[in-house]
Amino acid sequence: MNEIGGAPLFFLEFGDIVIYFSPFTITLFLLALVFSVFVLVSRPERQIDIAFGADAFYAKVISLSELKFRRFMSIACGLACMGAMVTGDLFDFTLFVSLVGICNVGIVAAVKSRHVQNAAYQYGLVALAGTVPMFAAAAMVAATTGTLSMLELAEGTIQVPLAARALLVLGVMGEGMAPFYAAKAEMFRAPGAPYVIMCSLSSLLIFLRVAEVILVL
Amino acid sequence: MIIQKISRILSNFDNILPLFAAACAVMSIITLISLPLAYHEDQLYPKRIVPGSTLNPYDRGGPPFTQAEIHSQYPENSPTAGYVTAYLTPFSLFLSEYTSYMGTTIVAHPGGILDEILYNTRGLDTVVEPTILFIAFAIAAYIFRKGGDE
Amino acid sequence: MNPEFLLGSVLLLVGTIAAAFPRPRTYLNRLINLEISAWGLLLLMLSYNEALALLTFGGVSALTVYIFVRVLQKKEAAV
Amino acid sequence: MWNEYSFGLAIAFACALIGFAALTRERDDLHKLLLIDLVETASLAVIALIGTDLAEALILPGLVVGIAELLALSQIYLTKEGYQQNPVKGLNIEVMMRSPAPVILSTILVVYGIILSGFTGGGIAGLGVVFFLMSRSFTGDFHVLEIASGISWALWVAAFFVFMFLPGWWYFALLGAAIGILLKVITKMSLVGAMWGETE
Repeated sequence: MNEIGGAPLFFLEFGDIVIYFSPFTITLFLLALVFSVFVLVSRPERQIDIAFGADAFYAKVISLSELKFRRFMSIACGLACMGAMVTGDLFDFTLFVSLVGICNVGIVAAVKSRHVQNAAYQYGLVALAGTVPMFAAAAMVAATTGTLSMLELAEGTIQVPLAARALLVLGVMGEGMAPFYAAKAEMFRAPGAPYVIMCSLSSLLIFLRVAEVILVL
Repeated sequence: MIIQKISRILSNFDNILPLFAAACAVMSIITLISLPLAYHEDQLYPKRIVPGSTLNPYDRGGPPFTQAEIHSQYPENSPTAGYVTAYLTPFSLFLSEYTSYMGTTIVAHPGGILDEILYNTRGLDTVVEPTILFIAFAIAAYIFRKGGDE
Repeated sequence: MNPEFLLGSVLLLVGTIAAAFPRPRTYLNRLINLEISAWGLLLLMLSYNEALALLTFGGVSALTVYIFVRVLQKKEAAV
Repeated sequence: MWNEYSFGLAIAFACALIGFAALTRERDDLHKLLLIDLVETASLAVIALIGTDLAEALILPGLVVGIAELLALSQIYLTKEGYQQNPVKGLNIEVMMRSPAPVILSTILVVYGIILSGFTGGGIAGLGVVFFLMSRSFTGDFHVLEIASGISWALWVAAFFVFMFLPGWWYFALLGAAIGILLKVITKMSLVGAMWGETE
């Protein structure tokens, strides 16, 4: 059995879907947890525009409902990240990743700026297109190996087709990794500091996790 | 510099989707080239058709309230797997006794192989899935309510 | 390979071509051509006896049409 | 080695290739959304090719994820293009407004959906509600729908934990999950019908 992040310390069984905590996944899980708590307790920034050539500046007003909505989306994104970090089932992993993708869209879509909304729309299209290779990859793994559990696949007795692995990576990239990340950078123009951090943090976490998944398969 | 050029193309987010679509198209070609793939015969939750059964195409056996055999990944993790499949509500029992073409209706009514998979053995999938539904519809509803008044 | 499988594959492929490169390139034309590939998928599911998935796909694709028609109506009202 | 599975995969990926190739050249934002709906069909075909009961259990989430994201994106599209305020005519055919046909059809769909319960039932009953709301051009209260769907979500997650931690109560959990998910999907779908009308 090839182990990347150390031997699993303990398992949490939900029927066929077994969540496992190895030193690697537990680190990522804690990171996501810390940031979710951080988002929950922190107060949002107030963006201030300075008018050039004059001594004036004006603060952008963010309505309370918008604030609540974006905080809710950030926390959902954090929870989705936590799930994606520790799940031990391939299809479950793809579902969690697409949940992260839609939450990221939600964090910025509430902002009332046409530029930001256009970026959110383009990113949402990529995220939706990314589910196609992801689900296809999970289905191909199920059909060619007869299982979806990462723990079974890590035994190394059955070879996962290379095409399925590549499709999985491509799909996860579509949900918010470089180079398709650029649209997200554009979304950062949206005001509200602690919430947009969740966007970039989720990409980082998912990048690390998908590397482990690919190496384990 | 080529890197500068690439980063300039990428920084315009209108180019992101065409780029991703092109990557997916290339990946589809690679998959097509690698094609004949062996189908693993020993699948989880296999399908089988019992000729003449009123529960077709979903007859997975088992008299009511005894455990049917379900080929799941970790049978030891779901001790009640197989009960749900064997169970018929009074209404489905009525349907199964008097009609022979309602198998799909019966299996979708509480108690059936799909409920077994979706709620019991692979329940976490189904937890995540309504959550995606919830988030997406929340976004749509929020924008619908607030998007208009500016 | 049973006839449903073959017919479904053909419809899926034909419908995809029709929807990807519709002749008058209008939204409505593309939306209608999408139905052809959906029929292909339905036949494919039928050949594997996936009746429940078939039923749900039928309902959900009807809703997809509602969503798109709503967007088109709003867009058209702007012109 | 060219079995039925490989043949089906070849068809599905050929469809994905055509769809993505068209997507590469597309510039119009709404056409992009339609084309993505097209490639989703190809990915569902790949899942369907597994051909076991597991395939169906994977298709249902895949389908619902697709439609949910589609609705969210279409709404973002309307807002960003500034079409949000435009009126939608609804099915404003005189006959539709008065005739009993929408009521009868919707009732059949809703009753059958409740009998089915679960994902499938929710989808079908939701379709009935959408059809009814559209034909009567209803402008309703959103909050009720959202609260109802939140409660049904909680019901369903509670049922899931009963399945996992108190397996002896599987019968109770089964009914809870089936009803919870039915309500959840219906309320979400009827949101589509309610959004058909004007902004509040």
